[in-house]
Amino acid sequence: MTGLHDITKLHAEGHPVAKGEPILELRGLQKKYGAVEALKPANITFLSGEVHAIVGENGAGKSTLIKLLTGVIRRTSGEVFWCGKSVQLATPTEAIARGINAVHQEVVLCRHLTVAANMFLGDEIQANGLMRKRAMTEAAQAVLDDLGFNLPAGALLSDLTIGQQQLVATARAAMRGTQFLIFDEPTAYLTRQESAQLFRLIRRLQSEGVTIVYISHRMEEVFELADRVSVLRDGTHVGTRLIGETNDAELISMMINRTIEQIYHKEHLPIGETIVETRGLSGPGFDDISLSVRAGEIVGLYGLIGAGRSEFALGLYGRQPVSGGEIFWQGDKVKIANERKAMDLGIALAPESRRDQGLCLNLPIGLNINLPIFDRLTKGLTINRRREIENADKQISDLKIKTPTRRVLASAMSGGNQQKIVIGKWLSHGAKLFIFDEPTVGVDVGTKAEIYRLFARLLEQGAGIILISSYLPEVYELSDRLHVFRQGKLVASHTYRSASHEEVLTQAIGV
Amino acid sequence: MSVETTTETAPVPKRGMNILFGLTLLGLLLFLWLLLGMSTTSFWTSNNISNLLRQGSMTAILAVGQTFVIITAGIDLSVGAVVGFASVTIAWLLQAGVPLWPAMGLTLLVGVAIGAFHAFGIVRMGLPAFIITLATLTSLRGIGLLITNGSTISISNDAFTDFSRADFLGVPSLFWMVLVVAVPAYIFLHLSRWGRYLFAVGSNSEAARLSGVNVNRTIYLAYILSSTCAAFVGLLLASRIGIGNATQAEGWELQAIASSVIGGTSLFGAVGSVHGPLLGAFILATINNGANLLNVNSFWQRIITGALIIIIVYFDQLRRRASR
Amino acid sequence: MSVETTTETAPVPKRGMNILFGLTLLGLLLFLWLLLGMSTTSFWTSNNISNLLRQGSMTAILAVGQTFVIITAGIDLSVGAVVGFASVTIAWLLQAGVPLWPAMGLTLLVGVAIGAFHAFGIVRMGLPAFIITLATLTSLRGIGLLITNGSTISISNDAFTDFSRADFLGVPSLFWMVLVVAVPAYIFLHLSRWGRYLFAVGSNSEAARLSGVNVNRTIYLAYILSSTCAAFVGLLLASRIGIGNATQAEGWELQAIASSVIGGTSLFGAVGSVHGPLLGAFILATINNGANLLNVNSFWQRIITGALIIIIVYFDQLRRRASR
Amino acid sequence: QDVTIPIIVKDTTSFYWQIVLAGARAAGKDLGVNVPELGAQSESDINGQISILENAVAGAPAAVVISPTEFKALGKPIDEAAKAVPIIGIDSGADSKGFTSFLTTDNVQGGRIAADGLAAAIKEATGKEEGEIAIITSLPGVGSLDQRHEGFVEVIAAKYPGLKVVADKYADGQATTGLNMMTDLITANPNLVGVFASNLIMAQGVGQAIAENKLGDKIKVIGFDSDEKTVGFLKEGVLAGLVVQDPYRMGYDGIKTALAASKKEKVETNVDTGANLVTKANMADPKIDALLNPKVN
Ligand SMILES: Nc1ncnc2c1ncn2[C@@H]1O[C@H](COP(=O)(O)OP(=O)(O)OP(=O)(O)O)[C@@H](O)[C@H]1O
Ligand SMILES: Nc1ncnc2c1ncn2[C@@H]1O[C@H](COP(=O)(O)OP(=O)(O)OP(=O)(O)O)[C@@H](O)[C@H]1O
Ligand SMILES: [Mg+2]
Ligand SMILES: [Mg+2]
Repeated sequence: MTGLHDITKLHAEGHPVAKGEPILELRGLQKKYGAVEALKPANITFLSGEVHAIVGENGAGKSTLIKLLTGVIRRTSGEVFWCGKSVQLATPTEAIARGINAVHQEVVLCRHLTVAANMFLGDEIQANGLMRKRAMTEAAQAVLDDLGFNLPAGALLSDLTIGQQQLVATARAAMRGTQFLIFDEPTAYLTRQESAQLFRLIRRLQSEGVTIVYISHRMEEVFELADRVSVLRDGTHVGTRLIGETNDAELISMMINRTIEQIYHKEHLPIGETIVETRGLSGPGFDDISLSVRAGEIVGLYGLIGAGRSEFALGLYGRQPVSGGEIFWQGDKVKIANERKAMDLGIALAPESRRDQGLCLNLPIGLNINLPIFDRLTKGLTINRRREIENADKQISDLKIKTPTRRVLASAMSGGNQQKIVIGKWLSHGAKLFIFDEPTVGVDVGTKAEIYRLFARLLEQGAGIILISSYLPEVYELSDRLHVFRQGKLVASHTYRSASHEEVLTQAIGV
Repeated sequence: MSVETTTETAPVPKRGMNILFGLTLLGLLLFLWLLLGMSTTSFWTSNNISNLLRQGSMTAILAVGQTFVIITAGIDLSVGAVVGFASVTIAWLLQAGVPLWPAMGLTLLVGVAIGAFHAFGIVRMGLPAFIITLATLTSLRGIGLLITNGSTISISNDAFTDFSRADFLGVPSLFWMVLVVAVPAYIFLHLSRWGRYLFAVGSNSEAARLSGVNVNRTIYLAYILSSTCAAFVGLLLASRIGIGNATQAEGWELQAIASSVIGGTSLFGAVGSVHGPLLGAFILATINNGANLLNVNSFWQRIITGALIIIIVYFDQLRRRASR
Repeated sequence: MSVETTTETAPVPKRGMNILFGLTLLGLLLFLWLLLGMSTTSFWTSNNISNLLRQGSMTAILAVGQTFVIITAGIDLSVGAVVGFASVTIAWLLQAGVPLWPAMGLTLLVGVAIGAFHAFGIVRMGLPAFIITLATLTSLRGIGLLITNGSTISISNDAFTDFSRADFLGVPSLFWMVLVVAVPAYIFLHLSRWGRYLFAVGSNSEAARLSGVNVNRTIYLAYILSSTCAAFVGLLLASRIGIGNATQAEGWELQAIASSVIGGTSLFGAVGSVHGPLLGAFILATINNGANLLNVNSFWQRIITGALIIIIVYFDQLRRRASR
Repeated sequence: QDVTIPIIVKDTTSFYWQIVLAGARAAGKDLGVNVPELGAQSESDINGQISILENAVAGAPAAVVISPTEFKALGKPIDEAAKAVPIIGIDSGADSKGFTSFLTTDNVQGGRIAADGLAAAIKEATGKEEGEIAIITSLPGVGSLDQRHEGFVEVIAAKYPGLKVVADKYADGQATTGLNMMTDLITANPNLVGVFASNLIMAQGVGQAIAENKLGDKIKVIGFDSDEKTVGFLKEGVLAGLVVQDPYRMGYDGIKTALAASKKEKVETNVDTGANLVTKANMADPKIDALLNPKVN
């Protein structure tokens, strides 16, 4: 019996519900974390075969809802009806058995196992009690190829970038979620290309009768995919709309209870002196990169996953040795041997992976925010407690990080709020050059707008910004200059809005 | 080129990387043997090779059991104590007139129970593995001493005590026992889904849980295997020394962990094999055997053992880094 | 079955949660003391309290040093060996006629050097902390035995040996030494940026590095502090037993780690305090002292110690979960 | 030096066995024999000693001198070894008929001597052989310590009904543990008049506790074996007496006998090297002095 057979068998066990009929109903579903009510009693109905989007601010309770439905956490109260029958959904196994599966916001896979092993984990293909590794690798490869993800099934997961890991999680869920499939911000780390593939996949699954729940902060995706959309605000379900009967503005105002006139806040400031210039900088993953950043400008770097932008940033920041080329800092040739040197020069880096590079997850928010500046908070032998507290609280309120106090562990924050901590770390550092690598991954629209406004504030103070993003609208709208990376090389450069989306995309793909 | 492709980061799967690693530790072991063969006349005598195989056997089995636990990112400090306790148990049972086979079976069951208790403490009581196994280590020695009243129980069953001295096909029976453990262990760890679950739990227990892996059961499995291996070694030890004594095998837990780590197991979990700990154990045994043959002062022997551990693991580290 | 239960971690902001935790372990300790006070007449004599304070002191200091290392997600198995080695060093230096203060300074420097060596192995050679400190453990005992030729070196300096027996303000000088270590350790760990860096490195060394923390230096710091604490304990031990002997303090590393873990330190790093290990050490000392006063059979004593460790850590676990 | 005779002791890290090795070394030098000095690193490491014996025999020596760490356990390995080479036992016996010769101190006898010594010391201090006494044993499960314990208890029970063993403690081989146990015993048993600390390390720890509390006059301690530290305690009156064996002679004569045996000469099957009670009174005797200050190195 093979794993795939298992899945088909489960499929058969499900109680088929006619398309358009309720497949999953929540009645007063609630989740409390101690005193925090992450999800207030919610009544939402999901119809069989629909694509149901869920939107809401960071910390609104979207992921909490998903975790409840997949048995990751247990509800505090309320009921769930699956195909008309009350169910517990107390364990992941139960959810999987009913054909419910999710691609979680944070990739939850085993780094030490191969792609294939991860895809078949808990459901291995076996013969005579032994695993059939070859068969699993082949089957996994077939699934990956079928979905159009160009990934080797035999690779170790830790060798993949986050984006690729996200694709693995997607493939895995698609393989298992035979009835009900949930995507929690699946495109956060994906570029246009992969997003497009994902959308095709979702439509295909929908046509096969799978019910899809889709969570995203990107409105255009919601409008492109969804049949209906539900909005959460502060753990409350504030409403569900048919997609045809609503618009951006309404959803946003439902989400944040006010309107945003403009998301991409772009002020054209006078450009100042060159802050940093690289000439032919090369290193692992990038080759011969020459670019410069001047005071008051945003330099955008766009490219597909693995194009080498993050590697370039890490090289510039001294995290990884560069193998060739030169760096000029305010006109002087410098060698940036380590991160400390970069920081001392005045470079700040908000890295792309908040989990692996950005945060000390099991430490308090306050400590995370202050980590880069403890030397400055130190007076004599000890840290100036007052200033430490002040700074942490200031960043928390400036960035509207949704936490009661700075003492909460970073791990207890919602994805978007974690991202804000990563950015908040560097705001009090007072650098000249800020490198933001995917700064708005998982951040809600309202906060995004605030972050962009914050960029403007930094620019006003005479700083320069390198903005790395796989979200084209963002780099496109914000960058004074936009560089396109492909396979570790800088292949094209544009000034503000001097090229069309399609042009930039084509250059990134390299057709 | 079509739009579908993102060719850049397509890491090549590292086929057989693990086997290569095992081979090179084997290389180190063979190198040590060659060296000893050249510097002493007695090393390559069949008698000495038998000794060497016997001496490494018990640690090797403990190390394999320990490896299961370490792969789940746990640790089992109690194995030494379990060995001592098992030797007391079998001696006591035999003394009480229980026939050999049931006595051995019961002793192994004691091992199973101890492992289950560890897992219970970890899974249900939420205790750190370090603490619960340290506590059993302390308590088991006490219970064993209580049973023997601080002394030893002689084993008069000759069939039992002769076993450890016997050879089969010219190879010491103790070494055969290593194979008896290692072969199923290999199948279990590398070929069965249970082995894979051990790795998954050690790598990311949350991910494993979300995949429907029964994490608790996996942890029970790991600790039970480790304790059962230890109880088995207790039988072998009792056979070898002909007595039951609760204070035996002191410090063997560290030997077992060291063998496992030398064999490439990571204490952070999710990295490990069956052949690695075996090689680790026999490397340690070789160092001791060689030092004895070379008549190295026993104090120097300690110094050299420490230094060799560093050197071996360092080279291994280098090689692994290079092979990346 | 209702689904009302939520067992997951849900940290609500915990004002002084850490202090509370310390307090409750303290509560456990006081409870033990109360119990012993009621069941023996001699427990609350000033003499016995002095003894108790003396008995817990050395482990307490070791545990504090060990905690620094564990917070960085490392481990230092060598501390027991360093204690023994330091006792040999000071005895040897005094025997060789080196004046007392320089001899003590040199001994502490030996501790610094050992710690630096550990960090070097971890940072530069890429060895697991477990391995490098296990190797030093082995080698140091060997070197110490070599120096003393397997015997002991008597210390004839009365000023030195009287110290451990002396009292100051009615409190044993050994306990003052705990304060001498713990107060700066508290400032270092909880109030200085270095302490924050230890936590950050233990939590996510990559994030720490990208935030400009010198990860390597932090690791050096942790291991040097641990070894220096151990060397300091070696001085105290030498003063207390009046000899230098390389095989002393065997197994104290496990005691120190256990104290630390009982005191709430997590072996996965990034969780720990200074007061926790102190309480842990005195809880262990109290168990032993109480068992001696109650004239518990030595074997039962072991069993009880193991059981109490489980119970204490379990209750602590429960309390922490409940207070979430 | 073609003739090799290894000597295997119980625990190379103890001073007592170092003296044995020193004697063997001296014999080796005097007789022109190569003497590898082997031994486990703890008296309780039975398996370790078996391995060492196996390795030693694999080296095809002329004879082997061994001090079996456990009576029963070493029996078969020695039987086995004796098939290949002559085996000379020293210090303790083993369950084997393979020994060519035996040079032992009787540890049970040592315990008996200690009991008499303790009773005498208590009588000297209090005028009567009465009161509470304690036994502190370094490690459980060590043959020679068990034998000393056995001899001691036997004599106390038979000869000195007034002496009551109120505490019978086992430590973990650490002087500090002995010290802590002793301080606690002092607290818990204010009427304690005597202690038997049955090996060197415990004598050091217990002595330290007595010295710390300045109870040398009140609590009489009999130790076992000697080194500089305990001899100092003896002089200061902290310890009342030490039972001293003749380890140097054991080592020396062991090698000598082994050489003779390897040449098929006739050797004496049983030699008792004796144990003596050393007190402040007799410690100046030349014979005792030689025992207390063996020529190590
Ligand atoms: N383990 C936890 N312990 C305590 N509080 C938690 C925990 N996990 C989440 N929360 C809280 O629950 C609330 C909802 O979080 P959730 O992750 O569902 O938000 P979200 O809508 O997914 O946000 P985002 O868009 O940022 O991912 C947040 O206030 C968060 O801080
Ligand atoms: N140490 C290394 N040595 C050699 N190549 C590397 C190394 N690290 C990464 N690479 C490769 O460099 C390329 C660039 O990866 P990078 O993560 O910088 O891309 P990116 O443009 O930031 O994309 P992403 O959106 O995935 O972050 C990838 O092919 C990656 O596999
Ligand atoms: Mg979320
Ligand atoms: Mg990137």
